Amino acid sequence: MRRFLYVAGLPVLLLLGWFVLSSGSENFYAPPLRDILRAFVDTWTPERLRADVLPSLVRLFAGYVLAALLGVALGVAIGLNRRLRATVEPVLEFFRAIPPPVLVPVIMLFAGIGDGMKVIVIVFGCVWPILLNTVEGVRAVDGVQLDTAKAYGVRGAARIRTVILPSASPQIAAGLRQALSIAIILMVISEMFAASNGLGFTIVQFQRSFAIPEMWSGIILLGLLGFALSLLFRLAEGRALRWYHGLRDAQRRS
Amino acid sequence: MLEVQGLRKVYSSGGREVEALRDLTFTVENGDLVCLVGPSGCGKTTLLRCIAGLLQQTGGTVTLDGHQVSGPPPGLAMVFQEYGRSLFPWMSVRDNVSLPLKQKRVPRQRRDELVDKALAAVGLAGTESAYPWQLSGGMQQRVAIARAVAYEPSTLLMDEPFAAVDAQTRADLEDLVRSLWQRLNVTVLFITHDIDEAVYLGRRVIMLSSSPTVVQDEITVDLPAERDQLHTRADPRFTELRTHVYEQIQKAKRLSR
Amino acid sequence: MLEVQGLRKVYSSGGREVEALRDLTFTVENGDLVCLVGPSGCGKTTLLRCIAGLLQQTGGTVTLDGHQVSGPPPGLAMVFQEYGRSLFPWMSVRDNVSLPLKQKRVPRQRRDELVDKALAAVGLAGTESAYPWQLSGGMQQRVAIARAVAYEPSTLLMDEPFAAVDAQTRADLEDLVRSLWQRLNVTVLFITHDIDEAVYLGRRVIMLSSSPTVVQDEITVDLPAERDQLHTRADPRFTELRTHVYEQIQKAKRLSR
Amino acid sequence: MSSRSRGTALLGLAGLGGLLLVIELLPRLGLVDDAYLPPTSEIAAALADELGTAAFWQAVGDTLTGWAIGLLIAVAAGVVVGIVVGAVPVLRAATASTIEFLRPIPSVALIPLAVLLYGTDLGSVLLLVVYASFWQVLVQVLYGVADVDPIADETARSFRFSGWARVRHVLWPTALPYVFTGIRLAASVALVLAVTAELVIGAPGLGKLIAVAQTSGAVPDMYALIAVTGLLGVAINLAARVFERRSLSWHQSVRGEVPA
Amino acid sequence: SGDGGGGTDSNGVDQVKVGVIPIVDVAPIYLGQQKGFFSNRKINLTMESGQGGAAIVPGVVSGQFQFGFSNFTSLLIAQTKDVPIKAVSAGVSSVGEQGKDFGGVVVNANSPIKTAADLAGKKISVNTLKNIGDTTVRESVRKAGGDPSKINFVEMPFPNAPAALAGGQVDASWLVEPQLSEAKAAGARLVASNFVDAAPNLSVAAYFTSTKLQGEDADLVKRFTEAINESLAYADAHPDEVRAVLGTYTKIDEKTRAAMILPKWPAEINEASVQTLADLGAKDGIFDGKTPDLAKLLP
Ligand SMILES: Nc1ncnc2c1ncn2[C@@H]1O[C@H](COP(=O)(O)OP(=O)(O)OP(=O)(O)O)[C@@H](O)[C@H]1O
Ligand SMILES: Nc1ncnc2c1ncn2[C@@H]1O[C@H](COP(=O)(O)OP(=O)(O)OP(=O)(O)O)[C@@H](O)[C@H]1O
Ligand SMILES: [Mg+2]
Ligand SMILES: [Mg+2]
Repeated sequence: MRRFLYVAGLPVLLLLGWFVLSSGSENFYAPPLRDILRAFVDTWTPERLRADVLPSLVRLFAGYVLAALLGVALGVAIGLNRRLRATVEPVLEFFRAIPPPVLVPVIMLFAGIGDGMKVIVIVFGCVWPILLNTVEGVRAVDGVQLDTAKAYGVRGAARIRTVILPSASPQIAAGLRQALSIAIILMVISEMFAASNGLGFTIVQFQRSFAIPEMWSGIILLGLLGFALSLLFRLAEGRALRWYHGLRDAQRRS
Repeated sequence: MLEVQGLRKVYSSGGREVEALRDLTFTVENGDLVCLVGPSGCGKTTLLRCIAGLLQQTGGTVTLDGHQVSGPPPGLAMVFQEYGRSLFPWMSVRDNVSLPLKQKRVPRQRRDELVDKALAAVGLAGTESAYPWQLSGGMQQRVAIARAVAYEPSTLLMDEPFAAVDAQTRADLEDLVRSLWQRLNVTVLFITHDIDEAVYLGRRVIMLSSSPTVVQDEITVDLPAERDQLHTRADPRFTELRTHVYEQIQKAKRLSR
Repeated sequence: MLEVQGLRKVYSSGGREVEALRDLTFTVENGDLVCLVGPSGCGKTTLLRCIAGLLQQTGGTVTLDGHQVSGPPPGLAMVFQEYGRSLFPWMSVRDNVSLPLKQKRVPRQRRDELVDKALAAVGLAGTESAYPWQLSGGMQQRVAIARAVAYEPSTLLMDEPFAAVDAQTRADLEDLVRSLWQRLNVTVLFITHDIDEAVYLGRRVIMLSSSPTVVQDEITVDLPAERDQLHTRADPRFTELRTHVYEQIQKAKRLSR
Repeated sequence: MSSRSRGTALLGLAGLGGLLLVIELLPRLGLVDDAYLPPTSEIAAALADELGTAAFWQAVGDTLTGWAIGLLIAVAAGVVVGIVVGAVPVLRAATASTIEFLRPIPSVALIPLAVLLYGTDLGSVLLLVVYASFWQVLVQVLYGVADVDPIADETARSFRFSGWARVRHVLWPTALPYVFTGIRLAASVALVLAVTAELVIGAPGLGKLIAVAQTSGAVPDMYALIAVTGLLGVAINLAARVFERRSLSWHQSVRGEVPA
Repeated sequence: SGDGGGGTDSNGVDQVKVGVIPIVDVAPIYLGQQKGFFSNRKINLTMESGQGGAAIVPGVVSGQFQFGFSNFTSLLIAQTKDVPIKAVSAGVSSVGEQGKDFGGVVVNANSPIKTAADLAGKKISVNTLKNIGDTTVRESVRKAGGDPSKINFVEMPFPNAPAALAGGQVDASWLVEPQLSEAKAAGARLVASNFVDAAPNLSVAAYFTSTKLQGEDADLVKRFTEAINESLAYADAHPDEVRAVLGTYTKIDEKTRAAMILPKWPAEINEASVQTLADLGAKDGIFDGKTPDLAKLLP
């Protein structure tokens, strides 16, 4: 009950505030929440969800998983090797600073215009927080822990699996969490190019065709989607990092 | 055989230069049990890390069985002074102890056996599934010891391994180390602050001077190989030896002032 | 006056339930120096944390000067068993020691004086600008001690504060604690595994049973108030007392088996 | 030390050089059509032309202004909100769902709103930049605050540090490495958003130049401008790294004694 | 006048912001500015360039911009959604000659697609879906006897389309200048002039303002309309000056500027052709079943 209050309290307040403040809105681009909610019900029918949201989710999932694998793998390599880090860091920073909308055409040159391109765009955008956090997490592994592993001949893959990754995992989790919402954002951006379905595409279409309440309802759907995914993420994180949360909570009043 | 030749180590980080070890030379025969004593901050941990190949020395050499040490040699186990930080908080006690064995590709069954035995030997049977941070300081230290013991190393380096346990447990653990040493013919290097412990445990005791560190003195403990807590400590020769060591350390500290 | 009444603490984390303290009752007069001894893992650290108001007990009460303890009371200083982790790695030794004083709004000059004196007293003059991780284990522990000493607390809680220092330094630090106690009339609660130390230092020694923990026994150390390392330890009464304590602890351990 | 950092710089240059070489070779070897991805040399020539124009420098200035102001606001807000929310469990619990809801809303979806409020003024760019980069900092700070070592925190509590002192002396240094990662993430997200906003809304800056080059089919110019964006990113990261090394000299990731 | 960026200074000169897309179509307004057609009428013009309607229409509605430039299909869609805007003048028109228009559908030289009818069932790129591009291309196919319902349109910005076409990612591309010339130079072949197929002398785009400004400052709107009409006429008569002014706000290189086909800029909106666009849009279902009310939109 209390948890529910925490989860729902603030959003309900904000929605109420929005509802009341917007109820008399004359502004074409900021319609009353009432209209938006009505549009929400009308727009996001099960067929619509299947036709537009499902493909988006599939691409999102594929891109996110790929980015996670790539980010962690690269991050470990870069974090462990100072020379490698020095060599590739500027190149990575270079690409990181390029806005995806201008990069999409280049990606299109190599990856075509199908789902592959969209997945690559998602990977390209959301790999950075994972990569950066992994690098920093790996670099911050406790020296005594590393020495212990070394002394006992724990090396190679086992060292990475049993020492480095777990130790860096809280920070990797931070990166994964950041990446999740960026992946959603990139899903939308990727669907602005060469798409003919998808949630992002639909929202942009609504915007272009001046279906403003529908557009807002799409944005709300994005938010809900992000919220649902982050709940799932929190669940997974809670399981994977049980030791960490336990350790952190251990001495706090129990 | 372990040979330390003119070992020197200077730490330089952030403008601060500390000569932790100036010039250390000594040898340890295979299967020997050597205790190292010396004032706090004299470089004992530094020495152990160099021997384990975890730290690059500034000068001199460390050779083990004729090979120059550049990384941790196989069959080496180490109990770190920072026992708390040397346990992996994301693994249960059992996993912490068995991880090195897994690395050594000890078959599963034998592994479980070794782990159970080692944990029982340090008085921790029943805590296998706990995480290290659910244990008291002394218990954590004993997990670290159990890990080293279960590994059945050929060289065992221990850095103040009994600092956090009570007197009774300490006595038990001393006997555990001696029995392990006798049973497996391990080469043991043991750092302690407790002079009685050094004399009780060691076949030799090496005394280090305070910083900048050299070997101050060295004795062979000519007590019988079969020792026990009651009789050995009552032996007049024991008292003689411990007084000698005590005086040397006093001298080392005085010199440095 | 510190009163511990029926204190009980059960840890429950991740399905594991451990009754660390079962039922502890004792009192400590203001200005008393009490040593706590007990087997490893019996709950000494847990007890100290409850007294410091850092841990919520499961049952019973802790009162200090009539007020129930719910958070760290003013004028309290604590030396943690995990000395390494209780120092802030991002601060120099000097800053680590002086930060609590700053919090107490001690004027700058007085602060510097206290810090210098405390560092000198633990034998660390000259390391002010080093970071904790540039120091040896024993040195780190002494920084933590210096921090507590410089604070001039009215209640001082120490959890195995000398575990990582050599015998000679340990003797010096013991005398430091006694002189601080006499000079400032501090209430000291001191956890140690070294029975000689407990008897040498304390005005009283409280012995805890092993887990689940109750007070096993308690003695008043009727040695003269003026103690020194040579004569006090040679005193036959000293030997008597330490033997008593030793036996009690032996008994505590045996009972638990 | 200095020779080591020189080595680092050389390796970094080698990495960038490798990238340039690849881009030179791809079209030269006919792997891609040079009408769509021109070789490095042509991009460099276009870049040289651009460097000579005042409009270019004006645009760089505009972009950097939007970036810097936006980043500053985002970092300040992210750090303050992150610490307050992270340190007060009740707040954390109460805001978690709202934060998760707002975070994945793409800045691009806010473009109409931005234009509505600010037209093509700096305000539009700032709105998008701040919105996007704020979350980057916030999430990092939240994780950083959660990473405080319980013993360190207990030490502070036992000495009765005030709330502020605990934040200042324990929470903040622990969270600092996370904050730096957050700032580095935010810095490039801010740059990306500043350029994107200019690109789509048409606020003055590099993005607008890119848009013009793009619609005009001036491919080498477009890549030259994109390269400038990337190089800005590299420069920003370099500055952040130097700053980080200074502030985190005590941290494991920086101090790491060279092992054997 | 307007509340956002606009305003009138002490000399009675109005500050006017116009949201445009920096392409060939809006050359007249730049030219007119150069020639002083606006300052003559006490209008100080600032061009704000955005990428497409996403930024321009809200800007005009909220008064951040006083005027904007948009294609008619978008304006018709806006009208069916009751967006408070109104066209004030013509913007740009098709050349009206088969094969010589400034926009068209191209395929690769070796493509099996020979006529518009062959486009049925193929993948065609347009810059925005459900807009003027796909409705008019469908009409081309329809007129050539193909089945327009089978076309698979994908959305792709004009600048990226030639690469996608050359790379075989799409079968055909609907392009406008300068990409059209560029693609043709690279060997692409024109198979349909969709604007011409849709209607004779099709009015493609218009300048528009918000109904609010129309009501509050009719004088400004009138002056702007006069100035833009003069500009359109001037541009239509002076193609060389148009090609020159293109160099000031785009990066189209000189060769392309010289070679590319310029659109027509008649001062009058061809209302019949706008009606055709509305009919085509209705046929393709882009108005959600509503019928645009031309009277409300056109000046
Ligand atoms: N990482 C480091 N950077 C700089 N100086 C260091 C570092 N580690 C140790 N030192 C210095 O080297 C000297 C020896 O340290 P070491 O840890 O070897 O001492 P020790 O003999 O193990 O002491 P203790 O008994 O207190 O553990 C000390 O003066 C210490 O300050
Ligand atoms: N965070 C925790 N979660 C669960 N159990 C804990 C936790 N901390 C301590 N314990 C358990 O409580 C008991 C007492 O621990 P405590 O640290 O108080 O012992 P101690 O007397 O200080 O031992 P030592 O002398 O070894 O430091 C132990 O059995 C330990 O396993
Ligand atoms: Mg040491
Ligand atoms: Mg303890």
